[in-house]
Amino acid sequence: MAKNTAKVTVDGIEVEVPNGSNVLQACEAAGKEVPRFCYHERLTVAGNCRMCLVEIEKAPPKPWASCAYPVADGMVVHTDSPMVRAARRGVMEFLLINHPLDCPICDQGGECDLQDQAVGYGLDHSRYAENKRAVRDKNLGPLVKTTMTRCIHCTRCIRFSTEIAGVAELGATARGESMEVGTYVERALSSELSGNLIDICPVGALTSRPYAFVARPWELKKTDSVDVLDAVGTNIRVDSRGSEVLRVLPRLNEDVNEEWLADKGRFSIDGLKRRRLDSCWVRRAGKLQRSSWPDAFAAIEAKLMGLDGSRIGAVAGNLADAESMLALKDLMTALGSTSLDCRQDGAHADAAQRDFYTFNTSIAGIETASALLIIGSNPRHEAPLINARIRKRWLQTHMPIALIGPEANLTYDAERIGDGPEAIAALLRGRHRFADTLTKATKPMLILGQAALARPDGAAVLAACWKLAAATGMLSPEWHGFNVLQTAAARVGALDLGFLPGQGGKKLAGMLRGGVDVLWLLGADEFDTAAIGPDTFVIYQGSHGDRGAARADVILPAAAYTEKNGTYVNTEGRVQRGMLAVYPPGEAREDWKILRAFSAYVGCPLPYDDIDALRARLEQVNPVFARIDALPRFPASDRHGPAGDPDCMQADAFTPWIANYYQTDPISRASPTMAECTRVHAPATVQAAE
Amino acid sequence: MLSDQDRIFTNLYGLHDPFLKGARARGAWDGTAEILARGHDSIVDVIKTSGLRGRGGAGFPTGLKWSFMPKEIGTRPHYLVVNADESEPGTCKDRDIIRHDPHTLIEGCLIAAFAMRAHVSYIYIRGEFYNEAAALQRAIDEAYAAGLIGRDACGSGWQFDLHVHRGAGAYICGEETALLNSLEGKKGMPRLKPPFPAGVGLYGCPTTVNNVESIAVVPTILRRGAAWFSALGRPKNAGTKLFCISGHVNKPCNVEEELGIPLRELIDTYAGGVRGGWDNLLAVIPGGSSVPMLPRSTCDTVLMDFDSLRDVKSGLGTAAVIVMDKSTDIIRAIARLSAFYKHESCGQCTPCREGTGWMMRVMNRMVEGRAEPAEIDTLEQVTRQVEGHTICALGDAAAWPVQGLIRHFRPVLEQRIAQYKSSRAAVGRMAAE
Amino acid sequence: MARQGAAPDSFSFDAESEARIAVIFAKYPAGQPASAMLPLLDLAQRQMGRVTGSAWVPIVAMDEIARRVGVAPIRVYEVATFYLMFNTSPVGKYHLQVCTTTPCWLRGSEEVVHACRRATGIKDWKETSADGMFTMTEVECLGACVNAPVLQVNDDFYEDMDAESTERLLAALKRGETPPPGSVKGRQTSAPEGGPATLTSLSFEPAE
Amino acid sequence: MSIGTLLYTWLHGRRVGSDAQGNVYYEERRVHPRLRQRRWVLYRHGPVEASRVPPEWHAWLHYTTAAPLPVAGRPAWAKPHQPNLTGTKLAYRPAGHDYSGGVRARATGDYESWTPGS
Repeated sequence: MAKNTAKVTVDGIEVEVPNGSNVLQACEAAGKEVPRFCYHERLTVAGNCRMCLVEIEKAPPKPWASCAYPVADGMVVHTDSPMVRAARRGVMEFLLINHPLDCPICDQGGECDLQDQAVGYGLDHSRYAENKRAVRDKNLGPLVKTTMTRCIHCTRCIRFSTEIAGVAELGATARGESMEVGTYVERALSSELSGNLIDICPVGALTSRPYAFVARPWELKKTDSVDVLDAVGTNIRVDSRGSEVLRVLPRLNEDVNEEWLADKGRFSIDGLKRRRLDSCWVRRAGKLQRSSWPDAFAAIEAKLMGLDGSRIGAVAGNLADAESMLALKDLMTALGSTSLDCRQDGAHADAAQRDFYTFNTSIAGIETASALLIIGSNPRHEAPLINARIRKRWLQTHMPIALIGPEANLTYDAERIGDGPEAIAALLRGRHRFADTLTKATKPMLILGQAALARPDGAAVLAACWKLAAATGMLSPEWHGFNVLQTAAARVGALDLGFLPGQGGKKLAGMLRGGVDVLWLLGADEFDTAAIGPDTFVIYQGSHGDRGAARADVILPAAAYTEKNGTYVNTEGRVQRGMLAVYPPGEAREDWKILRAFSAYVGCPLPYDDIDALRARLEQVNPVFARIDALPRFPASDRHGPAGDPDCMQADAFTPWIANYYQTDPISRASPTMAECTRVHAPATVQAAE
Repeated sequence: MLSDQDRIFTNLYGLHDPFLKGARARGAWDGTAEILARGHDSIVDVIKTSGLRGRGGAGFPTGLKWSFMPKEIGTRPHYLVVNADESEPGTCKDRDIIRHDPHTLIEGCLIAAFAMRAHVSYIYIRGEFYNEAAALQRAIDEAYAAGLIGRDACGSGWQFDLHVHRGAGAYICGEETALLNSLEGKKGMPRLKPPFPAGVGLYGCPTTVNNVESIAVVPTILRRGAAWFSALGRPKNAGTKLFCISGHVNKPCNVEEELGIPLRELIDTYAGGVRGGWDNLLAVIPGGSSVPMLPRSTCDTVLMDFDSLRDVKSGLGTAAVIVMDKSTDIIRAIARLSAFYKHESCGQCTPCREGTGWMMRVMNRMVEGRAEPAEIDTLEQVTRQVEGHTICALGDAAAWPVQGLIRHFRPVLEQRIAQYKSSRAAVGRMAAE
Repeated sequence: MARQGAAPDSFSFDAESEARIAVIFAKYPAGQPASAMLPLLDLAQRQMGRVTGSAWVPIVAMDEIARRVGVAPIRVYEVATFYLMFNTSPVGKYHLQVCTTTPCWLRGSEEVVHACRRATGIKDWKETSADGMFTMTEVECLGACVNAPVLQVNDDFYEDMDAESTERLLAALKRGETPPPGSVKGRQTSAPEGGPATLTSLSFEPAE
Repeated sequence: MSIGTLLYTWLHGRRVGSDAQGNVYYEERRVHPRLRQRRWVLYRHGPVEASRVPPEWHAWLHYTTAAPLPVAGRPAWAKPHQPNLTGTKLAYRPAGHDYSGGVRARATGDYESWTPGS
């Protein structure tokens, strides 16, 4: 049997690496650091920076680019011989001769690969006495700032946009010294992942436009957190200085986001500084007036006095953390209300079984799928990183992908086989050949979008899709191919907590138009507030002044996601925690503390005094909350599907779920950067809004 | 002196009809079917024993190169690509083959492709050779019409298709992997090796890239035998070669001669001697711009073949002899070559992209003498930093002429610098007075 | 179509080009249409030259080619700017490409350059003369070094040039004549001046 | 101004002059062979505060000049001497300081709070 590993000796250290690895990987396995610029683990090998040169015994006696040299059994590699050092010094000198060395005014300063490696391999002076090259800056849109004179032509950005983002818009035009990286036609990049170009650029050629000249990396406090602007649950690092969040960077998590972050999560943070609710407001004689916490609580208490629990309702917003939702639920229970809802969009959800509302294949699991059916969803806008995973799998295997729903450019080939439920019905009846494709595939999966569930016949669609999944072999003990793609970061957590109408409780639709007398909105802005009955007393607890606050009778200022310790459950059902990076502004407080304080004010104190006690209560309500970062796996079962009659599907076509990727929640709507992106990429929605 | 009967390119100057009728009269397409009948591997063996070395510059044994191709056609088809992207300064031999003897090339393509089990072959011709490409296309059309190539080439049962692909003005496409990229419709940027084209080449399939001349001599070798070919020239440097003699000679010309002919004899016999006599010779670049030059002293005795020229730290390259007499500003001649390499660098890898520009700029100052003597050493080091650190050989090619200049003409460089300094000093004194 | 030198708003291949396109695509294996990129760029440039009198490739043409060969437009922009023969800005009716690389320089290409400048009034490389007739480009080795210096006018090589023959050639072009390409000294291609010294002993019977 | 100082001034001091604020400057009458004559000031009409000494007298007091600088020669653009006002009601406070209205230019850490109707 052929060995599938190779034994490589790196500087006297023997390592076993899989066949097909390159020498650079072998060096890393041996713990030897090899400098590099163009090489990136997730991109194809370019081998053009020539920084990773090593000496290989028995190969022709010259330095070889380790990133592009395949390992062979018995290979002997030297990473620190005089020849290697001289070669790297030479390459470094070449990289620097036309580099402007404007580090003092460069935003990459302090986290620049070129700076770091120049310490190891740079000369102490320049021998280049000629004029340096200057390159005109390129327009890549409102997010990425370019200083192309600093470019070292590693082509990482070109490879990223072509391979990962799937928008081949960047290229290197002209040749030789005149080679320039850009779009040639000076157009903004049409990608939801363009911010990653900033991370991937090893020098200061591509930097963040909103973050330009704002801070140095060593000034920043780094806090681990979770992105809540979509339901992917991207692991992020919040960089803050003082009371201000300055930037957000992705953290490495192979299971969720690899090392990427979607643009909305990265760039909407300037929305955290606008339209902030920083004091209580109470409506008196029709006008909102600034007030204090006791006054606000008193106003609410006065309204609640003697009110029957059935006349009280609560709605959780899309960005809410699990702790505050549980606190609100407990408070409502204490007040005798069962009218709870977390679905402002009216999407149907069946909380009977967890795999009825989660992404069961898991995001990393997409990489083993062999066929995909997308129903009523545009993953590129609803979850750009999940879309990137699908593209990654598609690039590897060209797996068949079909789409039921509105036309979409998904960055991979997806056959559009229908635009509404009748296509699902056709597949169920085996009337479409894609049903065959799914059945024959070893690991078929389907993704069910919110656009297919937020309809009057949502239950029927959900049941039909489950039935289709069962019929095409997506549900087996080893493989769970049924996926619901959530778009709200709070949704899965809310469903896990049962933030749904209880016995005799009302859905959101029932609470509107006078269905309740008191409505507590926990950051809920994504529904038509005009439909709230004129006599309904609205309490808005949230961080941003948006639709909800404008309608509220009492406003309780609360913390945004960077300002509180919170637990979020992503669309996979993965429980993750974000940490407090900065304190909430002004009088604003963490959400659960507000609810706890109010409960004490009205004389029914919630049974937890600190976050640990609250989290213990979370675990008690649903044990999944005990397993942070882990993905609880439920064996797929087709014993019984979600409630609903597949035959009740209506004929209406699915509609696009997100009109404008850049503005979907109070934070991104408050963000000037996102407004600029909207102006550039989705001008139609700007007009519509006006 | 090689006799006319032993010359392979009998219509080098276009005195006769280059097309099928004339070509047949000169012996082309004679017994091609029988040659093919010898079988794939025996053809490779003949080429191996003939000692033919690649005529494109590197001098790699052609037969050995062919033998790297897989012995059976697997799931991927094989390709033969002929490199007619002749752009090396000083070289203009392939152009004559293409416009005057296209059928030798076409026949060579068929035999070579058959030997390597390729059904399709592309001739990548440089874009500037528009008229030459048209002539070649006409010859190919003739060959198709005559059944010499096509579905049943020469009645051998072997299907063979030959296409001309025009380049578009990039010296780097003469590098075999850059050529393959260009043929695939990409930028002509050399690929990383390994994998080599014999494993992963055109469209990811096994591919061999050969120079026009290497392919065009194949039919004659097979007709006249490996022994005939290897008897010509010197040991390990067998056969005849097209030499291009340009620069300061009385009669610049192309000529076919045996490898190993003395340089002086080549110039005196065929090119009418150096302008102003042999004593007026300053230096010779013996193999196209990419090889280091030879000073006068070496030129007297050196033989024109791969190994003799390697022994004097130069190379045969494409056998393009560029002669410079004593009127030449040698620094400027090499500075112009530095500008050439800067212009033709593809920009993919760092040392070449940045180094060629650096070399050019320093060389341009050296032409004036506007430099410090210590900068000569810096320049030398820069060439060493480029050499051997790049993806393809263009970096080496850019470094060598400058190294040759410094090796042989360092005093001239120093003198130029001193001259500039004294002229500046004189200007300074005048200004002061 | 637009007048010479203006960037057109749209581009489509005409019937003459379409006929060539079919031949070009047939050369390459199925699934490799991108190989046709260079030929199509050349074709577009020739069509522009034929129709507007200025042989160059506007961005709209590159977009059309991207569509035809099935790649992203940026890949075509990259290729079009990489290769020297594709003009990404308008050129004159006659594109004078003067080789100034060492072998031509040794034989006096500077004279040719100066003669071109004198005759056309062009001051710098890549410049087009006021009458829109000529554009001068400095090119690297054209591969006709034994016939140096070489001046390429559109597709034709004029060899063994000097100042006087350059001026004669440009005057003829201005008159609308196209002198026969090749050596202006009347040399037999790459043979030495005064006739071949080798291959003279051979004579060939025409085959049947 | 202690009794001791007054007594010393009366016994040993020779009045040299006074400045615009009325501070009086003295030097020792006795001339020491190798020591400098002592110079001092008695503050009038205000607190004992070193910054009340104007530059003309400051130079003399610190032996920079032999005689106080002439007040008449002051350039036209020179403002009258003002003592250090820090800690007093008249102290300088930048715009945005709570005592000067609290209105300041936007800074990076600021956020924009929501008000109804915005």
